[in-house]
Amino acid sequence: MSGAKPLEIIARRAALELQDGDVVNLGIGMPLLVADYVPDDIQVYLHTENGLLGMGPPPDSDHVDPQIVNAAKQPVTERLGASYFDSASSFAMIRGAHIDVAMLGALEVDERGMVANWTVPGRAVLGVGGAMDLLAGVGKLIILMTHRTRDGVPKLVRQCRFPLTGIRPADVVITELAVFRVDKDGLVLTELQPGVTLEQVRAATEARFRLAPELVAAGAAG
Amino acid sequence: MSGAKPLEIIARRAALELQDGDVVNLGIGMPLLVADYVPDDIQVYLHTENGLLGMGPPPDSDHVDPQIVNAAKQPVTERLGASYFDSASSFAMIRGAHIDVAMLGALEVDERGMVANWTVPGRAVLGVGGAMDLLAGVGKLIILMTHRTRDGVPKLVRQCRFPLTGIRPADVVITELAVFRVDKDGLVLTELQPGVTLEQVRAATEARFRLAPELVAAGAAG
Amino acid sequence: MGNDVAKGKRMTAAEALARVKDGATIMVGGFGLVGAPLHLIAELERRGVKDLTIISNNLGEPGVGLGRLLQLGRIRKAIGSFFTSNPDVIEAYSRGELEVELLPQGTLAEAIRAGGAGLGGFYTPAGVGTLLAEGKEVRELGGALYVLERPLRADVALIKAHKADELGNLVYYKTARNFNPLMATAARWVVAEVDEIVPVGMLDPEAIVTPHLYVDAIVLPGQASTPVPKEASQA
Amino acid sequence: MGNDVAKGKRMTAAEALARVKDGATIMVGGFGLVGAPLHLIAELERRGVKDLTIISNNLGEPGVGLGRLLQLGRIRKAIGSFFTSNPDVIEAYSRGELEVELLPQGTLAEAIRAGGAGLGGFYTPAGVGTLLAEGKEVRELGGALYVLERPLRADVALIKAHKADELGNLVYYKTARNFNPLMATAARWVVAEVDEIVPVGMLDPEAIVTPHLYVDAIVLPGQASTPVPKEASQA
Repeated sequence: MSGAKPLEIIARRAALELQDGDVVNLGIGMPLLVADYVPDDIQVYLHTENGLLGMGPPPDSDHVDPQIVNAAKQPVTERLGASYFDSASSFAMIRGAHIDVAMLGALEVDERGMVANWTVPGRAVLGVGGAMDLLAGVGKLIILMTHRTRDGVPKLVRQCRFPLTGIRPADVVITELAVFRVDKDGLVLTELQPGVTLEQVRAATEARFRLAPELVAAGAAG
Repeated sequence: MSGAKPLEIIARRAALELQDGDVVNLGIGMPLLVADYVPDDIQVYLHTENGLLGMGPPPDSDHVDPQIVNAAKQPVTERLGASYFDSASSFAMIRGAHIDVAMLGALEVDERGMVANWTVPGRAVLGVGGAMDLLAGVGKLIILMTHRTRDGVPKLVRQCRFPLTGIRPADVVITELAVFRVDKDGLVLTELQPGVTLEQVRAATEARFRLAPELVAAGAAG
Repeated sequence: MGNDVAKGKRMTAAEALARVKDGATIMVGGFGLVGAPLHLIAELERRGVKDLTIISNNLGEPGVGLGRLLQLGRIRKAIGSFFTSNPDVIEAYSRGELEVELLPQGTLAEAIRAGGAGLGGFYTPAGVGTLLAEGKEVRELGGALYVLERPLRADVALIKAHKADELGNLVYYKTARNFNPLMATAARWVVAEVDEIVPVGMLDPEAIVTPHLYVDAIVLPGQASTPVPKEASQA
Repeated sequence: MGNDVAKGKRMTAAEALARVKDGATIMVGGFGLVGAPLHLIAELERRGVKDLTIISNNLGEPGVGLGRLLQLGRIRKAIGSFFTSNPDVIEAYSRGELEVELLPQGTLAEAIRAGGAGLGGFYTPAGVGTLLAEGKEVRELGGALYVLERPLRADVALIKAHKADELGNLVYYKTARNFNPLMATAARWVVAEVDEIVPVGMLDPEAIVTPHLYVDAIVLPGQASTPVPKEASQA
């Protein structure tokens, strides 16, 4: 493992999933970091569910417009070609699969790729935001999360203990240790982050997963 | 009966149903004439379901913009304060009861106030337009029609022979002979057009109807 | 449905909210405080109405906007999508003083739109298989599962727009638009707090977001003839 | 979902419609001929595709717009709200050459919107108790009766807008807007015929009606590199 921080490793790798022309929703929190790592040779368009397509980076402190915010209510900017719309129109884009990619955080992902990212058991259910709409609707669902909790508990689990966000599985899960794709049979480990061994991933993962052919060929299984 | 044409009598009387500030949909055909008779001292706002609030009169031939049309696809104009919107937004206004008054033509109205105004029996059903949405949704539904067909057949009938446009009754029916209101028990004759006698109305009407108290008091029943 | 008054939609906040009674269901625009009608909320506070059901994405921040009404105990029930950003909501809920109905954000928006559009309900994929679908009809349509959601309507909607013309046509500003145009369609009495009122004809007919038929009252806070008490004006 | 191509959405009509195959379901904007993409329809004719299902409010006029495709026998089925203005539809239907699915105009609009918005269906009061509700689920919700209507989607949408920017953001012109913005959301491949293409940044972000994510191809007819045959260009 390199000296980079886990979140930076995750965001950097996640940015490589983007293709030229993609319309992308980065949810709130850590995935917003991905915007800083989008390769220079591609153009992506950021959608924020509170009603803006064409979101730009946070403004410097002299140019804050408090009425231009992202889904986390933080000030952002507007890029050339941006447009504003109401919340029903914004979620029509989301549910209707007009957003190519969403990158969301998660509390847990199970071995079928099911995602829990909106609440914890036993606590009053008082907030969900756009999590369920995004999960149900976007074209490609990429989950970004640390491989374990701060207490070292694996977040890739056999079955989620936390309430699910929906019945649609993630397409890709990216952690600071590895990249998994999800197919109809569940998680497939496709890539180890630089310097990470398969043993490290196994030790940090509760969910069962298969190895992608390219990883086997590269000898990771050894 | 005065020397005025039936359609003019109907349109002139219908205009008196309008109140200052009303948003009004005049459908297609004869009710469009009502716009010519709106009293000078009130302001109404015409909605046309193809996507315009604030419709003005037809342009003179030098000022036709073929892309500003009414629901009958005839050229119209735009008044100050007008707005344009898509068809879903336009019908949201209609179904959501945001249109105060619709004035529509009809083939038949039955004695409960049910309306048949979109197709005839036995013919292929190939056109409905906005008739059913308007009937189901507008605030006040006023039907304008001649009292009988050209062949002298009453159009206010016991039960419609023509397919119904919906299950919502008209609020008011205006013909060249009389004005009826509809309450939970059915048609109530509230007014005779100038020069028309109750006997003339009875002779031209198949539907059963009651007399409004004011008509009885005025001696029309004699 | 601002149809009973052709002219004279311009009012003070006090006039516009005179009809709001205890127990009213009120939609309040805004995403957090962005696009929230803060002056109208302050007037609600001043009027002292209580037992309110509030339909809004959030309940403001502690002591600010709707959060102020919450602190004062005026809100009986909240319908929205994200209340955890205001710790007072969690407290009031856990003390049993606040009822909460939580909807996915897209469902909240769509339900308000459906209320305004005269629809009886709609099927959405959001929430299927989750705690938020419990007790709701889930149905397979065209090979996928959907939850039946019902329209939302209110007695009053308090919204924030950027500009109004004298007829009540509205345009919005940036991401302050959010739920405001939807709520304008879904209440019996719709009050718009605006930054500016312009003469009829000054708004581009192609760019009007809320046509005037949806708006009953326009309030320009700077012109309020009713003094707002100090503690409220901090909101 | 014009997402696979960041740039280069500008195409000739021939390029934009190259993927349209026999048997395709195609949404076509317009209210009658107002806001109908006549150049794209002419290109459909030129391509000779047949067995089409057309979703459009009308089928043009005799020999004009979609009416031309009908005369040529290219349309197998029409889904819309008002076909009686074109006598050719009545004839083709009575000869058994055309299948027709009729919807109330508001239901047609809402069904297209639902298709674009990822909804599984909606309940509308329009049509309850009529011939058009026969065979459909009718249900009481909140004390009133509603018909369940299903979303509409298409392989291709052909729409007419006024201006596009190079990204594909669109604005419309007057009552030529009608079904066009809705259809832009509800097809796998969306082609916009426009009067003008402007640089990115020239359209007001508050006034854009169709954000670029809905648009796959922009066609400026004057710049078509493909010659249109004479009989088609009359449309």
